[in-house]
Amino acid sequence: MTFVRRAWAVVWKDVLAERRSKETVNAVLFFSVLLLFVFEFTLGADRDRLASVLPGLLWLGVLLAALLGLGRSFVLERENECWEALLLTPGDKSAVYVGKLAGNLLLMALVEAVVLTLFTLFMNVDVGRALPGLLLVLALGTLGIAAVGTLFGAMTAHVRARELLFPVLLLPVLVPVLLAIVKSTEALLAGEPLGVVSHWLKLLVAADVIYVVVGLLTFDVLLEG
Amino acid sequence: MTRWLGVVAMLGVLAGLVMAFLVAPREMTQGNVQRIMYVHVPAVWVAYLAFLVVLLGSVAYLWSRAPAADRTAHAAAEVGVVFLGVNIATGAIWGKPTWGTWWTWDARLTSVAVVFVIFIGYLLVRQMTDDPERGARFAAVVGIVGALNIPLVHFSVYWWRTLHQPPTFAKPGPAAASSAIGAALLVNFVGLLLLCAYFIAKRYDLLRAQQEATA
Amino acid sequence: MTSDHWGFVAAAYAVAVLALGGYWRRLVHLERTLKTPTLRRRRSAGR
Amino acid sequence: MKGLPLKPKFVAGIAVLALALAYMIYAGVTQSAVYFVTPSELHTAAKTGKAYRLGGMVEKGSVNWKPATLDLRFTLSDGQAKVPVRHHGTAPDLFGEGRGAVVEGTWMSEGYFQATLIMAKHSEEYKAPHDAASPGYQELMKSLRSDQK
Repeated sequence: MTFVRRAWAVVWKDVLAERRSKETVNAVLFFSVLLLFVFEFTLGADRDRLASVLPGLLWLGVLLAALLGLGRSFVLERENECWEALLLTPGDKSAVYVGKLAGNLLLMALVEAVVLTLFTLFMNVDVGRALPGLLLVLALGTLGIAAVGTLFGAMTAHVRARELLFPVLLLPVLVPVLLAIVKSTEALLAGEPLGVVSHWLKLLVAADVIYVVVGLLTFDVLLEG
Repeated sequence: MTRWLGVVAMLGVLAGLVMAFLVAPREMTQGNVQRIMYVHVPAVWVAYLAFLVVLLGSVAYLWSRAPAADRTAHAAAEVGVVFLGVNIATGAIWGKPTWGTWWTWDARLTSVAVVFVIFIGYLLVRQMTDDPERGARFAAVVGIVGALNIPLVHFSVYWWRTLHQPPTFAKPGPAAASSAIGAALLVNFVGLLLLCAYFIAKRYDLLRAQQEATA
Repeated sequence: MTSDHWGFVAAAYAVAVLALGGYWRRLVHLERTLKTPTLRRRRSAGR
Repeated sequence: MKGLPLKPKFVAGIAVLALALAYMIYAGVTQSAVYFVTPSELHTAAKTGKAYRLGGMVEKGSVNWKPATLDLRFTLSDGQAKVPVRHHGTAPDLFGEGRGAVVEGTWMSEGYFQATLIMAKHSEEYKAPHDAASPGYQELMKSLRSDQK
């Protein structure tokens, strides 16, 4: 089997399992709706203040949902005792990484679509003109988050107190990505052109390349269990 | 051998203190409070060098699976965290009288804090893994990601905001600090570097003794 | 001219000495427990 | 796994990593972004109630400090424009006339800048007393903005 087909097999397996159980997607989507409630209750009274922190909130929502979803991806493999099967994948193990990464990207894209829609509907964000730029930032940022999240998720599946350690490891590493996406979202929502945030885009591209390459190179070390 | 390194490091640190308090002049605008710089700035240089050792040790471990490489990375991470802690604490104490605040979310403070947390995560992974061999592999991955992340953290936080003097030496062109101050800084750097090397060597020896004891 | 804040200087160096000295003491302590055979098993089990 | 041969995958991966890091550092060093607005920039596009970081030099003779009420007023300038600043509280030690300062706060409709935080700007130079040559105005403004380098 080629690399791509092996990766595809992993994605397909995950999508199929998810379509039958709907566990992760349902929980994560419901969680992001609840977050909207929490944001509104804690900050909602003051419209102006809300507007100024909105890019941060948007990403906070996506990030918290991602922490739940990404952390589960490998824990499921372990609970269902499928880890050995993953390990038996023929050839280069980084295909498993690519497959898992793609699955996690799908999940995050779904969450982002929902969160973005909810924000536009319930918090009066005018996405409109900023949308193309926003989607680019969203795509680059999501890849970075998912790349590290997939790598660390495979690791923390084997660790004590994994629910705790996963975010503790992931969040500080993702600081550059978070700063880049929040700052560029802020600028784009304020109506600035994409050129203003070009340095953040450069940073996101560099971060994505570094995270994905490190993931490809080190994943088989983690898959040993 | 480690013991002799310790003696030399002690001498280096003493020389640094002499330079910092007896040789270096009272700084012009800040006054004597600037003397904090002689421990503050070298501490962060030493810590970042230690994290470079973590990167190299981690790569070497994943490559060869030699326990020696893992012990080096482990020891360097622990010592680096200690030195970075010293840097953050002395920075806060320096910041209060000069900037008027213990902590500000300025670029260099924030980026150092983020790196600090990343390497605490490195140590936590080891602690939270039951099988030491597995812990070593996991920690190596965290060490590689964490160390490669340092430039990203640095620039992202730097762009985010900054209110810190640009680095005094990293800049090309003539050194901005006057010579006595520069010399004092250099001696303190060498002293702390020796101390760091001694700590890493001693921790390495202890890790080996621990592993031999349990084996 | 600004005042000297010797108190802050003393505090900064004290913190540095406490942190580095504390780490050194921890290493020495660890070494001692490793070298004492009777203590070794109990201590290392606790770790 | 011991004695892993130098697989092409690793060579390529490490090369890509090195390239990405080099690119990042290059982009970082050459990036010039503005971290705070200058008084002239504030004058051209000041929005009332929006939070700014304002940087400039404290005008000579402009500092008015009432210890009883903790009321501090001064003017920040960049050579072309001046902005009156008000603050409630004490200022850090390095704050002084003829030195750089960065303040965080909002532009008030009454025509002054209400600062919530005053930070004295370090000069990037550490000087011994004897090589004292008071830095010129241009140099100070440059050092204030040179964080971009």
